[in-house]
Amino acid sequence: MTEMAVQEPVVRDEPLVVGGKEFRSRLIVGTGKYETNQEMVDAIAASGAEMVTVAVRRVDLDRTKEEGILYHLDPDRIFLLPNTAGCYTAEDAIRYARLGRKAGMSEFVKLEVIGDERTLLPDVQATLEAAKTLVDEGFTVMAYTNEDVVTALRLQDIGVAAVMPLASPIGSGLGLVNPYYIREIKSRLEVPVIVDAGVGTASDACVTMEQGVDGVLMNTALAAAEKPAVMARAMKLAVEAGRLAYLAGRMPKREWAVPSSPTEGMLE
Amino acid sequence: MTEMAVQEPVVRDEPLVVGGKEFRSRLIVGTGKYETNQEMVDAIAASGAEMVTVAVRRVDLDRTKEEGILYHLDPDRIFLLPNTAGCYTAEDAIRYARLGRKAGMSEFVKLEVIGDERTLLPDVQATLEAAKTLVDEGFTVMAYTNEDVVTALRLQDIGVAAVMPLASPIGSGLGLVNPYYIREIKSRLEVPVIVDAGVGTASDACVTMEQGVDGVLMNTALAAAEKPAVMARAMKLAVEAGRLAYLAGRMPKREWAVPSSPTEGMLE
Amino acid sequence: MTEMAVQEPVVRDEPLVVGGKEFRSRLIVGTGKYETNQEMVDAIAASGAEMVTVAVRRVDLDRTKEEGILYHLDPDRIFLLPNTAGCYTAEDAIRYARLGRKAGMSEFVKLEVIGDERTLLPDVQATLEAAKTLVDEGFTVMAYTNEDVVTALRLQDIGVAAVMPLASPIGSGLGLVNPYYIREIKSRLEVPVIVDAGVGTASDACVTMEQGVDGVLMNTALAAAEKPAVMARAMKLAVEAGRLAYLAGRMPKREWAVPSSPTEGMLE
Amino acid sequence: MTEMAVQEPVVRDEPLVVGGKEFRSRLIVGTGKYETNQEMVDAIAASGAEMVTVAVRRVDLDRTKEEGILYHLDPDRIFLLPNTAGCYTAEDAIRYARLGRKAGMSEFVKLEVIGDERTLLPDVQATLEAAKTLVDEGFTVMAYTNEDVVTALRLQDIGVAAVMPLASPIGSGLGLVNPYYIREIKSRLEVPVIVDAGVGTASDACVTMEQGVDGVLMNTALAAAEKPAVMARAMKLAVEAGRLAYLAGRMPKREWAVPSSPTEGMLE
Amino acid sequence: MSGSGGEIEVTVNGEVRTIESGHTVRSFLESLELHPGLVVVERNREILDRDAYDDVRVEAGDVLELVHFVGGG
Amino acid sequence: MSGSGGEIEVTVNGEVRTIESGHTVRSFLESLELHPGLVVVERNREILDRDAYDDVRVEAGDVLELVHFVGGG
Amino acid sequence: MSGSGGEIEVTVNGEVRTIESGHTVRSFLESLELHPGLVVVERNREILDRDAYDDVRVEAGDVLELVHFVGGG
Amino acid sequence: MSGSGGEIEVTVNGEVRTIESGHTVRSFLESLELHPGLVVVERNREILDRDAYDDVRVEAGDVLELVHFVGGG
Repeated sequence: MTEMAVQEPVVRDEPLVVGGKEFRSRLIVGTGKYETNQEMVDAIAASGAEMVTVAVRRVDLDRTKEEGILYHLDPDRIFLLPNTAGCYTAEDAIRYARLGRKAGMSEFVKLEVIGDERTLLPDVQATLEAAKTLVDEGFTVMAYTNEDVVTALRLQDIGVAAVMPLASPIGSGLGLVNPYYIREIKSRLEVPVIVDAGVGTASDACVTMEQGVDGVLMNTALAAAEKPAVMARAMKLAVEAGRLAYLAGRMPKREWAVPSSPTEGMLE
Repeated sequence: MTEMAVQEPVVRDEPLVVGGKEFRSRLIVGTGKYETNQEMVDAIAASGAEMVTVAVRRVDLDRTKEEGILYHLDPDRIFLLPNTAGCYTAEDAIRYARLGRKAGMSEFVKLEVIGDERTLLPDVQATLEAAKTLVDEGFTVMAYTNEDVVTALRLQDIGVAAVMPLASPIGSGLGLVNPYYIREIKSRLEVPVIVDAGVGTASDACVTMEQGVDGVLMNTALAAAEKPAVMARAMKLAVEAGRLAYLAGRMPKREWAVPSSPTEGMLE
Repeated sequence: MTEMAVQEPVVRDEPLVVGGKEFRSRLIVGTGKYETNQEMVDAIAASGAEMVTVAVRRVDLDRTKEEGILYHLDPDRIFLLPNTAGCYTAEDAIRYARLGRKAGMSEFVKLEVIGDERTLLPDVQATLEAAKTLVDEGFTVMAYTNEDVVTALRLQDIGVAAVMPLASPIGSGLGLVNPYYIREIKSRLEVPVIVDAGVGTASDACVTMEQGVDGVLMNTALAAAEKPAVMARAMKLAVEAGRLAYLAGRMPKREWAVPSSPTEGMLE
Repeated sequence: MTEMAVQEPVVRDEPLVVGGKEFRSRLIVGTGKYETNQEMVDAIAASGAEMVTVAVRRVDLDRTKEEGILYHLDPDRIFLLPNTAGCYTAEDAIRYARLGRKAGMSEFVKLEVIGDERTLLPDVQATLEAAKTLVDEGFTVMAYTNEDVVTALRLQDIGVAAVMPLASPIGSGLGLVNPYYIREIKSRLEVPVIVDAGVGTASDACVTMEQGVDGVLMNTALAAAEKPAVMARAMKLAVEAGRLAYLAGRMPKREWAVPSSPTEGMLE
Repeated sequence: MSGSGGEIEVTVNGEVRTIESGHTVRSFLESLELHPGLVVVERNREILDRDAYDDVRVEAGDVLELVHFVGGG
Repeated sequence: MSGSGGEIEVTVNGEVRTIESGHTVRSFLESLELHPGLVVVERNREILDRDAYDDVRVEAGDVLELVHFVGGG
Repeated sequence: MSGSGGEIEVTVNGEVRTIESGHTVRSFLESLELHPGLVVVERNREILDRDAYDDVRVEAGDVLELVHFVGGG
Repeated sequence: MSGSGGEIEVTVNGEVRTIESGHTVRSFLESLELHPGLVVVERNREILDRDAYDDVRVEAGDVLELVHFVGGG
């Protein structure tokens, strides 16, 4: 009865493949809102993430010894995914995507076009419009969207590399509010479905992966935890747990009990 | 930015201590209902559990080459916890506990006194009565009970080594139905609280551990999964994830969104 | 197409019968914690309740013109149900029950024996003990208990007139936390099951009645609402709605859509 | 203590006003999928609805004694709301809306443009496009949409008379899956918000109204109930209950208990 | 493609029918036992006003859609 | 420990009171401005019937509990 | 009710069996091909210590329960 | 609106600055202590290739956006 004996069946899972690129980890993390860069670096390491999102912003001219994110992350070890966070029009998002491509080393972009400042929910029409242009320009588009399967299917038709529906609003930590919609999107699409935003704690990430989706992206859940690195490790394990539980095939639910010990062989 | 740098803060957690005995794993698994012994052995190994429950039953005289559980589990590597499953009176439970002690190598017993055949919910009065006798006889009693904090406190007063409230009925797979009660029990007791029964999939185990309890016990969730060993590994990770998330301190929930990327430094 | 035509099938429901006494309303309300007596009187009237609970307490000797509850409620129109609230032992509960019987006009008593001050959860052992004595003394016992079906069945065996499991802790307003347990209790008992405590708003009362129980008892949900009388009317309607929905037999749930309009006869 | 005394505060609520037309009932029901016309007529009467939806379809030329819906509903007593159910393009929806206007007696139309056959979720882009045209043509548009507040705000900007987000997919009976989104839509819009589709039983309608929305529309929950007329009455009461509970202001939720009876005045 | 003699061909609700020529919309509806007050007529993609039912004639080759309200949600 | 002269000491609802001797339960309740019909009297742990209020006298050292219904859930 | 000649009747795990007389518990277990180290014996409601298996004899009328660990939750 | 003498005015990240004339993009970045390898330059709404930093000169009236990666989700 050695651990070896069982390693094999347990670990068998395909890698996450987005735009032809393989990732062993199904967890993608953001790099925003950490109190210190050290906290961010430790959290990313603990999370085991191979892809992290970054934003494109103006250099701060007033600060000497400017510290951009690239001073802290090694692009050879961590794949940088530029986002278009903060954009409210297709035009802006396209502009930021092009700047990100120039700053980075790939065609990848996480497309976000926000439609409402209070909820940060996407403007799906502008997102579809921007996605079309960016796909035509050769970008590998990973598109943030809402839980609407109709929009998700259109994004796939346009040719995005991944569809990224939210679990709940960005930074809310409300978790997976509508598993039905997420399952529906996953069952209807061929491109990877990566749930983006809303995860608040490990069980949120675990139950999200149990829906069969291909990955999860989060930022605030790590950065706003009391101990980011510890939560990051929790998320790494939770994503793996949820993925394996999905692959394992859960037991059926019953509204009555079934004994775990034999009912025969009792004494008299 | 090396993995080393973060290992330390991440892995710091005390072991689970029950009746003076230390366990590194907070997951306890049952050994019942597997289709084959190999499946059971693989699942236990994949789960990383250090303690497993076993039942006491009559030897089957008609089968030659009788195969008891001890033919498959090495008591030097796996701690065997005899249970009193199937007992409906304090007297029966005490009888089975004594037989279990003689068969095993320790004073440990998982006390179960069932009060209803359909739900397998405990008879709390008989459980209290049996617990009292067994504690007096020097047993290390781990008591299966319902979500009632009043009963849980009495079991502690009697001197049980661990209180084991259920998440939902045995074999139901309904998960943690009442987190409030479980949190309340944990916050009021000093002895370890190990949630027993009802967990159906990894996220159930994860969210249960996030309540701050000391461990989880399950059987059907593994044995009745399509791939028991894979689910067992998922549960190992989920329990660790839930524990770390609890220790990490989750972000607050909000009913509005908060951006993860800076709102300053946007282009004009 | 007149309202008449449909009145009949709609309103057919048996009355609630407890201890041989008939009540048309399945809503029972408490009389505690109102800011003014007028507020209480209005709320009771709006609730349509025919039975209200009252507590037994010492007369306040220092106040002249003492105002007991009987100055405000007409026992000929509202049935008064004395409770044993605040009792932590069987002996106390029995003493209060006897005083209540003398003060009132009936053998009815709402038996409460509290086991924990923080959660106000019942001490089920003391409740069973007190119930036995009171039933022997000829009381019509309506017993407050937890969600445990084992205890509920014992209370029925002892001969109580109604079993009153809680939806969630007294005054918490958390609603029906465990519908499964409540449905189980209802399906197993012959005496009326009246859910007591925990209801916070109308939908809580509605979903509770939809489980098939015979009635609901509440106090804080009315007294602590911003407008008690308005909430009381909401509760009256919600209890009736939940009861009728239960009798009507709800549609099945589906994880896919089904059109409400014909798919044939579309234009070309 | 007379019922009169409290009637007033209890019943005070404004009527539902859509496109300048007043409705006392906040429940709108569909007329599809009933087994018999009598069942439909009885259910509508029991529901107290003043507005019902109807579909526009070809006359069946092969049936003599054709029975259209108008043989059973009196337009003087029930307001008929033509829908564009079954349309998958803006053009089709506009065509059906025009036919409905000609067939009916008003400018009202319930605009539906479906984007996916399996979920019957709306095509929000086509819905916005059709809404624009119909508003320009003077229609009073009540627009079926998803839970996206961004789309809801655009529909309001276009000039629809009411926004009708779904609780869950048409005919699913899953109830209010995402109360957060519905509350958000209600809090952001000025035009009436009427939740359309997904309600399965009375408590679903009640909890939906408790979010503060202006009304609820349902069809399958009545037509597919075992006893449609009884469920219709349940829904009438549930909608009123939810509305009043919203107006009453519910008690706060607490994770601990608060006694309903005085803690002073206990005996010694 | 009008019918020979006193007959014409029209498309009604998707099916081609041969009917007597000379019908007004109203007389045609009545020939189908349909109550003009409850049926809306779309003729060659154009919706007719009810008070035009007496004047408008059914012509050969017309594509007619006869619709009404049915139960729907 | 009865009071000197025409007075006695009794315990009423937990507090020791000095009252005139010779009271029946009813007269004692009335002296407290309490409506006998709305108050239940427990005397030395024994609940009294209402119709005994006229006969039973309040004795020195009696422990009386005077209770009634108040608002409760 | 011991068996005639060299045989006795005992109840083992609920069923009456006729066995040769003279067995110790250990020899009896071995006659059943049971490993004494893995089986616990309850004799007439009394649990035996393993090191007593050699001394204790199986008597006529004994009620024996032979139990061991099986899979359970 | 070029600066008098050896100076010109340019808009950098939204603010008008007076700088010496004659700068290439690279020398300008270095004058700001910015690492050319980590900064992307958008000049008059056109993104520059890094290998053009030596050739392209900063002209009077240029609108420059100097951006880089920062932490974001």
